[in-house]
Amino acid sequence: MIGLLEVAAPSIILIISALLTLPAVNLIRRRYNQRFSILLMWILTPFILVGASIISLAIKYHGQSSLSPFLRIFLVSDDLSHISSSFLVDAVSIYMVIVYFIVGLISCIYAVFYIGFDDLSERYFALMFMVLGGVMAATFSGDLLTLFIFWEVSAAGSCFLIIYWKKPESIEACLKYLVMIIIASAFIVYGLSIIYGLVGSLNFWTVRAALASLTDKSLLIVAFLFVVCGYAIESAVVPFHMWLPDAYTAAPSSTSAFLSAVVDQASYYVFMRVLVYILTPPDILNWPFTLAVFSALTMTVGNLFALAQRDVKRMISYVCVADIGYNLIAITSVKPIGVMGNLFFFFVGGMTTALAFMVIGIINSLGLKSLDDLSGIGKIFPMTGFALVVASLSFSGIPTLAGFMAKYMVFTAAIAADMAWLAVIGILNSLLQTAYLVRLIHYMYAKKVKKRLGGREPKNLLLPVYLLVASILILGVYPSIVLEMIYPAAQQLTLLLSS
Amino acid sequence: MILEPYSPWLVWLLPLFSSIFVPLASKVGSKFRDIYVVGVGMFTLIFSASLISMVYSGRSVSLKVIWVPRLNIELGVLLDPLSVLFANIVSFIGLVVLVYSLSYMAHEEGLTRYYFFMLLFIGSMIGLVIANNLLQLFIFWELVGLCSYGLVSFWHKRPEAVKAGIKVFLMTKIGDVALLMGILLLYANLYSFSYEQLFNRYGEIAVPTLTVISLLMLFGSIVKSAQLPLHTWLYSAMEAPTSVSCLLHGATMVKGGVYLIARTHMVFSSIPLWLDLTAWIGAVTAFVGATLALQTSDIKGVPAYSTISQIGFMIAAFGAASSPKALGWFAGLFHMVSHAFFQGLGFLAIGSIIHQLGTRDMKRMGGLRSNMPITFILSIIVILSRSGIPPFSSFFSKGLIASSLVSTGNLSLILLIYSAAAITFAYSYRFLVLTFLGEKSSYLRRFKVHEAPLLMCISAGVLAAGCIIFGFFSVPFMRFLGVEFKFDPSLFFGFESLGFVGSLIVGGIPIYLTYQRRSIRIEELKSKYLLFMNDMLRNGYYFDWIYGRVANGFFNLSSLLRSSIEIKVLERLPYVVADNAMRLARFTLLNFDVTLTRLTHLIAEATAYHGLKIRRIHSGALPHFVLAAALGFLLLFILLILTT
Amino acid sequence: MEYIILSMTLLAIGVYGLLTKRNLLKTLMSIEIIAAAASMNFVVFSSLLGDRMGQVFFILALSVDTSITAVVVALLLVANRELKVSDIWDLSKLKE
Amino acid sequence: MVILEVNVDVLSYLDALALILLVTAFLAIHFKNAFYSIISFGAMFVSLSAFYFGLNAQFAAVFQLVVAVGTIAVFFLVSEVFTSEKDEDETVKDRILGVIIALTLSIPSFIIDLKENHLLLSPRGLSFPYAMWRLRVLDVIAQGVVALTLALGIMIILKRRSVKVMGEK
Repeated sequence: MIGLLEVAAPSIILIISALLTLPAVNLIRRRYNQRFSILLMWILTPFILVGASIISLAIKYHGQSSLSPFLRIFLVSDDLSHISSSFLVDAVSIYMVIVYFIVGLISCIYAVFYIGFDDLSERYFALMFMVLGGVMAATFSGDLLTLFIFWEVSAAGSCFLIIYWKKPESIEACLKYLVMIIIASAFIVYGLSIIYGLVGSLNFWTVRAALASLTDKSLLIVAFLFVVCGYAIESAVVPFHMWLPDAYTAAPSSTSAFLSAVVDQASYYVFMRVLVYILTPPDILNWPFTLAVFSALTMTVGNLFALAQRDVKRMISYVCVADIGYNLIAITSVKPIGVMGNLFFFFVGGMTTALAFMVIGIINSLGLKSLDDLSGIGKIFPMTGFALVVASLSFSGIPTLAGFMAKYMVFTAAIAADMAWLAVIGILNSLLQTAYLVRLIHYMYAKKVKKRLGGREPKNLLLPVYLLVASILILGVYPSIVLEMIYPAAQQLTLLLSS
Repeated sequence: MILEPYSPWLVWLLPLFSSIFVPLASKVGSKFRDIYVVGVGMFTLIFSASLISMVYSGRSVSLKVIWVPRLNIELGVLLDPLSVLFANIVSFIGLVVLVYSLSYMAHEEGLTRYYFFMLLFIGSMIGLVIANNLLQLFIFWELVGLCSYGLVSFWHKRPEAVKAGIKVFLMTKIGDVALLMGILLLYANLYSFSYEQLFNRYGEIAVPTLTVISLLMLFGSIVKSAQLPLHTWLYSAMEAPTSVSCLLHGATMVKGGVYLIARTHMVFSSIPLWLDLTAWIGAVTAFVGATLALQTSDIKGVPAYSTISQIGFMIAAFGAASSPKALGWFAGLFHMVSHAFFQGLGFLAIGSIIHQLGTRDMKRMGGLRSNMPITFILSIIVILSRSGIPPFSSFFSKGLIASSLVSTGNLSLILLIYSAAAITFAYSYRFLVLTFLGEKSSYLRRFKVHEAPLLMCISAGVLAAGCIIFGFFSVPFMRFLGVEFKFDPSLFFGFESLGFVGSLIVGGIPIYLTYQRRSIRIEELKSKYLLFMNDMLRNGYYFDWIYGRVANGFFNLSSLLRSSIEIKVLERLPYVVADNAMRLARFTLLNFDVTLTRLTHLIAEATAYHGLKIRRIHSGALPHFVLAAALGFLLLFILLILTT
Repeated sequence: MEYIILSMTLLAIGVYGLLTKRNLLKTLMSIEIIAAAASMNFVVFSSLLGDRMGQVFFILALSVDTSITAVVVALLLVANRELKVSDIWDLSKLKE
Repeated sequence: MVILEVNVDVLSYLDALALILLVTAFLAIHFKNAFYSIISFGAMFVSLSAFYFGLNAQFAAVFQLVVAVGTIAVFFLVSEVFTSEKDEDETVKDRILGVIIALTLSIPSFIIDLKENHLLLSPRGLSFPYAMWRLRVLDVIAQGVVALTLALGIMIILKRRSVKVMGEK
């Protein structure tokens, strides 16, 4: 039987190591002469522990033969359990935690080399652990309020990661981000309070059961409206998206990579979890069409704005915006294939955006920012250029790269849900996406070099980059590795919808 | 045969995976790499040849393994005469071109990349034709597009080449999107991608839906095959090395669309609209392509536009075949094979010329006959074969196309095809006169021209042999494809095919007069009588111009959207909507004849005019974020209320 | 139950302040009002249902919002110090 | 609805408090003078707290008051910094726009059907400490994690920058 401690173990380990990181990094800085290898070892140690705990949890979960695949772990297991804090373990949450682990690990390695021994770097790494721990706890939480509070941990933590270098624009971006987050959390709290008024509890299953038997839906609509708006702001659905390009552009690239890989994907997950799993199946409140409209809007606006950008980092930020549009397609389908597409897209989208941001971090560190600056980069820095090419081709869904399979699943999900128009918009959008990404490649390889570039490709930064490149290539050819993990998770949705 | 269980898989997996090891082989040495590459090509040909016996006389075999079990995505091969035919063509021409490149590309940089893409292309092209489901077809469809992009911009230091690569990639991508939509729509109705299911169950789909699907897939095919109206990419693709042009843009890749039409003919021939459209697109393209070839002064433009035109012939033939496996279907495929031979040969011969002269401008050539006798003979074969003069293969195939078109009884189609045939001879003849006959140009006198290297001549000679003898194999070929109609040898010598030969004289005489005898002055002709025509042709019927405008408009729209959403709508519209509308109206009234570009300028001006105000109420300000969020909230609310 | 309207009006006042006021202090106030309004329903429902749980939820939710507001205060101070900004509209350098 | 009937006699003063609440909130936003604005803001919080008392929610009231005291203290401290010399030149259009947006936000409240009875799952007489420290202790810990994160991060914001930034030449 899986206990409370086992579920919380990854987060606990991460939070404790976050606290230990402060003295440890200081020590490495003073005693060991700023040795990167020791720093890297220190960062990897908690990851090994977390990995072990996640693996043992996954083995235990998949090995058990209990009645329900949805494992509810209550803090108090008497008749008051439904109002106590609780955790929820199912195949989806375990999969997501594995995803955060892998992508988070790679972006942390990148951050070690990218941030290095700055004068506050111990706090940077500690906050990274904190955010990761918060995200993992939020993923496992089985109660709307617990989910909300743990989610705020990561949201608040990411604001410090964004502002880290304290350039003027990052202060501004961080302020905007934070204010939007507060509005979002206020909206969510408002929605939750109405749900509390309707149900008397915030536990996932209690809420679900109670809302299903609700006769009058006007209050539910209001609650839904506020909760969805709140989470839409956090996951940057158009037109709630405006903070995202600012924040990701102004943040250090390691932060952008980390946030787009972990926090962004987690926000989509929360969106999916709250909508599909808890807040009413579509036959109670007909939300899929509404969200489909938003999905189309998000894709189109994200891609159009990306097309118009001159700054590469901002362009990739808008790709992140477009990504949530593709994710929303799958969410709105409310079909197992949609959930599969979603879960696959979380992984692949996270990896690809992280890859793009990492490469842009390398390019930025050479003093290049705009599309014009990138002219001829591909020839001078072949390794960096190739990685960016892989990222762009994966974004635009070229087969044998992971992005193709992800998009394919998402579009089939839309068709399976009788929303062929959405799939058509999606496909047209990927044409648009190809246009600007090919333009990026064009600049990298076709144009003449603008300025004389000193410096060489930083080899250590390329290590995490190529880890990601390899996994994108492998997943493109052989997606079954991940799909085998996803499949049971997606099948649970049918259990859920039938009950 | 011993290869039988493996060859259906190895025939495409071998080149695909071998491509990955090309860099490794290059590390060993350039000799080793050459041997490696040719060896792979050879084995691919052996494998594909071993497939012929399995499918003779119309048998078909389907094999599959499960690729992604959870999504029911299968990886399979469908061996039937059609796919094996295409696979053989690809591997054969592929091998010839690989051998040719050994000599042609010998002194280039970046050969690792070149051979990588070539092998990848051969593998994915065979994968495309041999796939047993539409999804797999689409994957390879994209991959050959990617290879095309990589090979067209092979000389990445030349900006034109890279620009052309992007143009090719994006334009074909438009077709890919249509194809993907069609495939997904099909999936939405049948819940399966496999051809088997499609052929057996297409009756279940409602006719309007099937029509939409057929049109989408037709659009995908014609873009890949460079048919009107999106044919312009093929000429841009000529920036590639000539060997690449031969393989991808002459003999094989552009046949992807032909393959898809031939493959789905059985399903879609029940739709009259699809048939008519196919026939018309084919015939019009055949005509337009031929006229474009007549005008070009680029030596590679001739086979490029010729390819466009000849594929038009094939597609017109498919459109003329009203039932599956009718005469037109066979004629189209027959012509496809003979076209692969003569167009491949045409490109290789031209490659030899470019290799020797270093220029692509035909106006600077002339009198090459004495210096390059072998190439001259090869070119003669190309021209005779392309024009459809007996006994070359194209005579038989074009004759069949003509008879199948005549059987439809549509007079305008027949006229188009006949005039296209006439012009075909005209431009081929013109090409011959300009390059080989006549006096040497001043450009050529400056250096001594040699015959092309032996290896290049041999590989081109193989194709020439194909041109000559293939025509006599029409009966076994027909039996191989399993076409069931009564064969009548007089078909080849009936009125229709002889009419073709007759039309050649019509096309040949003016060229003879203008270019060889020079009794008609070309400049005079152009400037006086054919001014309009000349303008049209020189600009390629303005297709590229139009696409440029469309693309520009799109970019303008996107920047307009950006400026209008970020700067206009969200901040200014609520505040100064009246003011702005007035200003815009005044501007528009003042400049009544403004084009789209002008309008964008105006908006930019107006924005600059208001710059001072805008600075106070920037976009990117926090209140706008809140405002946008509030609007989103409202939209969400309205939609929810409407749908609940 | 009319108090839902009350809390929603309070929320609207907060959003109104955020939209129209330029002073950073007013921005802060608006945020506080929004936070207070959002969690208000918990208390109202707790009282109506006679359930103490609502107050617990209220305290938890409000404290999250308030503590994040504290960070906003710090950020605004820094923005004021380093960017010399006293008007929320001036914080708009980031745009394309 | 039982509680509501018990409170019928106090309903009027609750309504008055609600009115005061709205007015003070609006004034806090509206006043140009920072001092008045903060005073009004404080009044809003006090009336909110009183409102909670009226609803029999003593714990919430006390907590709200504590938060209010802290917030107002902070506001007094920072008000000097944030008060700009420029006057606010907001236009009528600005205001109308703001009102419209605010109104749209409150539209949902008009469609709510208030006559519905709702279910109640938790038992009455649940003691507050038990609920807080036993049932929701996880959330309290999570709350602590939020505070910890903020404590970790606040240094990053407040520390003056001396190190040169990567990517800037």
